Amino acid sequence: MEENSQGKRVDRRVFLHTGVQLAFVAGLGGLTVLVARRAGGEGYVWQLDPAKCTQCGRCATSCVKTPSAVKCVHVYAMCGYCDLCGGYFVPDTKILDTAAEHQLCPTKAIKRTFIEDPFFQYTIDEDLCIGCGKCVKGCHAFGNGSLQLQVRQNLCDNCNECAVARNCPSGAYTRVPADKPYLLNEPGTGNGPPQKTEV
Amino acid sequence: MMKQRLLIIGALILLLAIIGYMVVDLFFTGRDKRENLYDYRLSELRQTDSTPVAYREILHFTPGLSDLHGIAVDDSDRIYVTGSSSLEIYTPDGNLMLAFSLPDPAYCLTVAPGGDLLLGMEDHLEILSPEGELISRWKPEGEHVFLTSVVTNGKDIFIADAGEKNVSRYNWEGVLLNRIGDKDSLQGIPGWVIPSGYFDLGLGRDDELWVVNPGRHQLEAFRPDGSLISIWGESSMDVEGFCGCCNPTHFALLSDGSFVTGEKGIERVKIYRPSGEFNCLVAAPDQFDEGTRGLDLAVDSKDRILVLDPSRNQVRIFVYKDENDENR
Amino acid sequence: MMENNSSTEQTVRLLKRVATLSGIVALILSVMIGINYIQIKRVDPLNTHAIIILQEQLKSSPGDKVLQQELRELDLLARKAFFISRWQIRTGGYILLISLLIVIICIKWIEWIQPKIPPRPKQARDRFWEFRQTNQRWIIYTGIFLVLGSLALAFLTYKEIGKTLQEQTDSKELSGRTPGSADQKNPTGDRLNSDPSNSDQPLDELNSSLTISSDSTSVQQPFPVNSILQDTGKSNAIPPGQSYPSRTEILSNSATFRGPDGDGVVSGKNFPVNWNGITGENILWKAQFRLPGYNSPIVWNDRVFLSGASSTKREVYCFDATTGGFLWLTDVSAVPGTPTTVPTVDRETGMAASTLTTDGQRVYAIFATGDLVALDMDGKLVWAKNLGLPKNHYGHASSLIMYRDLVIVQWDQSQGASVKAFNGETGELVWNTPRDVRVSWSSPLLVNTGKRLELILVADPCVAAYHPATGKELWKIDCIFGEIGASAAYANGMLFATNEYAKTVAIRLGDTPQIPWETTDYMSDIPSPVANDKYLFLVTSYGVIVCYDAKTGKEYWIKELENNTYASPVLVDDRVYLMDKTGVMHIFKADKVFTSVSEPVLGEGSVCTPAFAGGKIYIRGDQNLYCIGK
Amino acid sequence: MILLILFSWQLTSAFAIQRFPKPEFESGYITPETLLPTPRANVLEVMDVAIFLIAMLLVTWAVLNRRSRKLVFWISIFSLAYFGFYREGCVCSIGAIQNVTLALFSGSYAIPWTVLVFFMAPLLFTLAFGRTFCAGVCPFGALQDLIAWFPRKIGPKLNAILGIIPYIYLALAVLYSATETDFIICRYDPFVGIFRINATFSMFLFGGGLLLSGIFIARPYCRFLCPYSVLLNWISRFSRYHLTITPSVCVQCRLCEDACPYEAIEKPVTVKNPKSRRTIVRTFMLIMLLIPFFVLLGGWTGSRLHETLAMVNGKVRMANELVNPETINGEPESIEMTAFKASGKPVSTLYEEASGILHQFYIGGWIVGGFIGLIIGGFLASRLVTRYRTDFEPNRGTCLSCARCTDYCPIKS
Repeated sequence: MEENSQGKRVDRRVFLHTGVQLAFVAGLGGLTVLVARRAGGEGYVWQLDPAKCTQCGRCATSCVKTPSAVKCVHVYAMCGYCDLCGGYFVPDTKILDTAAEHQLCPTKAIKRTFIEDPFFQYTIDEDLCIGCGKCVKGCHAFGNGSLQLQVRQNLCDNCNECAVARNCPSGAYTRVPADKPYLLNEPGTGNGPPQKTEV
Repeated sequence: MMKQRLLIIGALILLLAIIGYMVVDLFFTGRDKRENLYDYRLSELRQTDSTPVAYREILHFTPGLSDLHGIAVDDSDRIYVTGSSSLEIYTPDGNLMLAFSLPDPAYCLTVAPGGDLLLGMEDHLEILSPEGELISRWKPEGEHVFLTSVVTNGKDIFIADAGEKNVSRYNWEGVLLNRIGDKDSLQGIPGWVIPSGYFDLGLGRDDELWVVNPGRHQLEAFRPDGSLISIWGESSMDVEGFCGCCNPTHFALLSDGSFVTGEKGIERVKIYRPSGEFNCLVAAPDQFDEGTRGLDLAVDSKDRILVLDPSRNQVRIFVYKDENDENR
Repeated sequence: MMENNSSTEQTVRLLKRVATLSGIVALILSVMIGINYIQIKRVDPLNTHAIIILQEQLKSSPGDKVLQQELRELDLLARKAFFISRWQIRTGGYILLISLLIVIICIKWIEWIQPKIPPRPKQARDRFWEFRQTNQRWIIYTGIFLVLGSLALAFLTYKEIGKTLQEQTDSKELSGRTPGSADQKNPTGDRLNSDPSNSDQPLDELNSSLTISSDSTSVQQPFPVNSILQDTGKSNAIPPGQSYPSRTEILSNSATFRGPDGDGVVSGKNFPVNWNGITGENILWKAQFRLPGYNSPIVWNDRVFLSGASSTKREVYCFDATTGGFLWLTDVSAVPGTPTTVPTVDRETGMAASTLTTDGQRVYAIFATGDLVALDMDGKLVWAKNLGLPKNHYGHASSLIMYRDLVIVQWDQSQGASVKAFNGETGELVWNTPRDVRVSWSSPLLVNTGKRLELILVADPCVAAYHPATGKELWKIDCIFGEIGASAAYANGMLFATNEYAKTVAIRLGDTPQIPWETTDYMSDIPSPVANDKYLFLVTSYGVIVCYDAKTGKEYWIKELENNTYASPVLVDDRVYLMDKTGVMHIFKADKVFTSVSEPVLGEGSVCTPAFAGGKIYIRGDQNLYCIGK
Repeated sequence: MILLILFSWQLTSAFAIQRFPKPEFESGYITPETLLPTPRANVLEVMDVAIFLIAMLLVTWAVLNRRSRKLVFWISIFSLAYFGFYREGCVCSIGAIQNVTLALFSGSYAIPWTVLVFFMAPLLFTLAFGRTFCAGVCPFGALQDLIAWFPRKIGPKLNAILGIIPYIYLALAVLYSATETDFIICRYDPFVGIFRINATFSMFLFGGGLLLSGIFIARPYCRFLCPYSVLLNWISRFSRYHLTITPSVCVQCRLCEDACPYEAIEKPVTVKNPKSRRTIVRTFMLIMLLIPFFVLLGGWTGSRLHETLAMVNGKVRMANELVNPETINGEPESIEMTAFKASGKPVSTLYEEASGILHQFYIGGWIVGGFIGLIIGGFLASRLVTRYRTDFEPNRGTCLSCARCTDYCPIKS
């Protein structure tokens, strides 16, 4: 009698066990189906939208990487090749040369090379760039906005949640599809009067 | 044994401290209070307290348009404003007289001495009667035409094209007469440097054509045949010069031949003497929103300065201070 | 076997040593990295003070070769330092990792060659159920603790932001729907005929009605009279930017009855203590105004505003604060809806007892007729409305106060009392909170409790606080009664209210305000009290000044004046200024003992509380407006 | 070998057409192209998944079939090297909770299928074989296991109390990702900083502190923080083939008694409960009645707390600063506020958004609070259910299948 009831209890337990197991399988399966319906194969990477960026300097300090994976990117196609470059020179420069005291970049990551009168090319040395956005602000205010901050995808660890995104005051960071990993402003969308874009 | 206890307690405290840190950091620390380590303080540049502002704003009004592009004044001081896709005409006091829609946005406009309207619409020019009827339209040559300014002395029409980077003289039928200001080292003409879509024209007292060369921060004067008369202007962040990469963006001429100039970057409207010497400020940077660009200018017969402020979507009218003080 | 054993032991000893050594290296390294990290955070090499100073110097002496050279060298050094310290942290990190790896390997190795012998099992002492019992108790305690803790947390942190936000959204929507500004959003052809000088459409009707009245009262004095239709074209358009003034602006001006917050405390310094209205000593200017009123002057930058009213006419005056020159006068008698019958008012209240207020863009006034008007800084009418004839047997006397862009009106009447807030720009009612109180003549004040701003109103039977942005009642205490004319005083978390024949009561603000003390020794029916951190100064209308300990209510001193006092005392820079009815200002130290500083005379009677701004004192006498300064 | 595979660089030219043509350079200067290096190739992610699954299979085999601690150890070392140091801790099943939640609640987020696999595979494996994922695949566990040098027991009381934390952590993590506020698991991820040898200072400090306490309290993150452990714990209780201490019959040698550093071995209970059956049943009924009370109380508390919870959300915080300016009490304008003003977004939109989010938090507060109440109530109830057992058995919920106990067991087959 005793044995029998013991056996029954064990049976019941096994039955319950299997039931719960099946419930778990069903639940997990359901969840998978629910989520998988929205699943995209490509995956996402983090990127900032230069149109929303306010150059607060947090890209330099918030990224989990040192130096930051956010760098200044030069869209040459937008550049005016100006002699008096708002992104290169400190505001009150009188003499336009490459002396240290005239350069805006805290790490001197921008190289200025003469092309022909009156044009100069500006190149970013990304090894030195810390992504502070000072030049971007200068270029945006005084120039065409060809200097833009971007997450360099070869440097980015693509954290599940980007620490810079969390700290970004202007909500400029978003997940973008990995096959279109950059959000650069294109020529014509920066300064100047609004205009139709040629396609 | 005691030592072991201590170790456990120490480890536990460490663990709890870590959890406590998480809780505090998540719920009880507000915003990141660090200031921007790499701040480029543009606002400091915007302060020009030492230079007196010689003009005061007497009136502003908001046109019923968005995306303001251009402003012009006719002989009887009526104000013409173009924006998104229409044109509005106001009395000198800012009351609407007439409004009509345009097929395309007009980025620049001028009123011919007879009252006809010349509108630069991206890649073509339209000439409208004072009532708004289309008289003619024609397209300058080029692949990247982007008209940014048009002026006329009644006889010739001068057009500035920021896309093709040239200034041309046309007759009223749209026949190209000649180009002006292309690089010519023999004549000492430096050539146009147009880094962005700002390229403005104006007619001086002796019908000479003044053109902004924004990349070089200077204004150049030409005879209609294209010969150079003079050049002035220097790049500087100071109030005396033109700042940034392409300034001034717009200008207008006062009755005494002085220049009114509008800048972006450090938003300001200034007056230069006919000789090109800095005279005074009309509006200081703090009178504009940060980031305002495209301050188109017009001057009426009473030398009131009309500033088109696209950021605030306003037409703002400034007068010289003394004049107003006399009235008081 | 033995040998083997000893060699194992030797290896273990060696491994232990290596592990300890690497452990120490790792510890030192991590401390060093930490210090380096903090250093980089603390002194950013790229933002060094020295470089900034050099840059400043170079700016003042451009072209200084030595300075340039110095700057360049220093700059190079700084950048080197920046990259080196970064390299140090990184390399340090790697070395740290390697040394930790060595420690781990050593320890694992030791485990491998000298496996731990499982500890000998102790004799089982099966006290499972006892353990379980204590366990249960502990779990219950923890449960209770957690529940209580979270409950406490829930009560302490609840703020009702959601509701506020919803209300804000709603009110924003409301104001968005009405044409807020004069901006011509949809210009149509029929505007062609409209008057060129008038761009304010909503005021069209108003203007026509107002013209009549200004005609009938034609100009008698060489004052520039703004009768709205005149002179509008020249109005000095203030560019719209911030819609309300900053805190510093508010503090440097005097936009409200009894100082910036309406609590009788003024923050400026260097106000004169000596003057003489008869000899003219320290009197900067003196100006006349047309109609009487018992409101106090308000001051905004270079302008002083007053209002005056007769039984039929109501006017707002503006004076130049530096010269005393009369800038403008606006007749605001013909507000639509204003009662045709003249309200009966007490002679000592008058038709214009309420002090004006301003936000620097517009000036607002309210009269005993219930007319609320807003004028721009040039005297042009922006909006006006009648709130209904106040049910008030002495006449409406509560002054206005600004919160951001809201004009707040304490509208205590014998029936249907409320407190209202109007949008300063449009005149639209933003919120309206009914109050279950009787009629009062006291004025609102804004207090910052450190946690939030509260709008404090006193009326029979309670002292009540409201959220100034939404009008939501925050708390109220029934502690006062009668015909209340005195407003509250506030300092350092303590609020004081008083009324004759009732009591003087102190309220400690907090989540649940409490009454630490009250007294019936001295009470005031007209002048409002004033307080600082330590003392409360109470003045009665029959001319007795009492100083109490603010915390305990202990009476420190009493001073009896010869004359009656109707004006409220003002606390300025550790001194109290109190004007008596004959025009003598009693200036005494805000201290534990009565020390008179001086007693300058105005030369005419005054019942109005003086205004303090920019080192100058503005006093409305019975006939003249005085500006006193050094 | 695998570590040698580097990112594939794909350099694309940015723009072909431009609105304002370049200056016409007479010197024949050619405009350089803007280089845009692409992210890590997708193929490598497939490889991650494959390695992940292989590692899971291997470690399960090692635990259940080989019963070898040594094997488990070496697999965990590999996982630490690959998933930890090479993949920098971002192939993360723990963090995937948030991605799955976000995918459930957000309309715009499509979860990458690799992340879905990383989330689901350990759960399914656990359902079949117990928490073998924790034993040798999770790099976090591997790292902590490696430094658990002097594990000490903290006792069942503390174990139970601290054991509630993961539930709260999980509930909050789900709440914050469902409201698209924050990924708090990643925000307080202690070890990625160490895996990357490159992180913010506070991250290092956080991870370092946890490791330091982990020397004496084995696997503190896994036991007292990890939100994923909650799911694994539940599922593992009903696993089909769980690790047993002895492969056949327990000889009651008691050698394994102290073997488990995670205090997951249940000792035999042979003595009967001294209390009468009626008392036990009555207490049990009482507790069962108390559970709904706990749920309600928790839910109510949660709903009261919803504003505090919502303050983590940037939009709500901004709206609060604007509505209650006294909360910031004269501090200079924050960068957030400046950015908000510069954006030109109308305040009313922000208020609307914020009050919408607050409403979500109100509902979320009820759910989270109720859940925590249920957990606490459940804990109390579970203290009263005792299974009589004669042998030493691993607690199926908390056992991490590390196979230490099998090493101690004298019976090998």
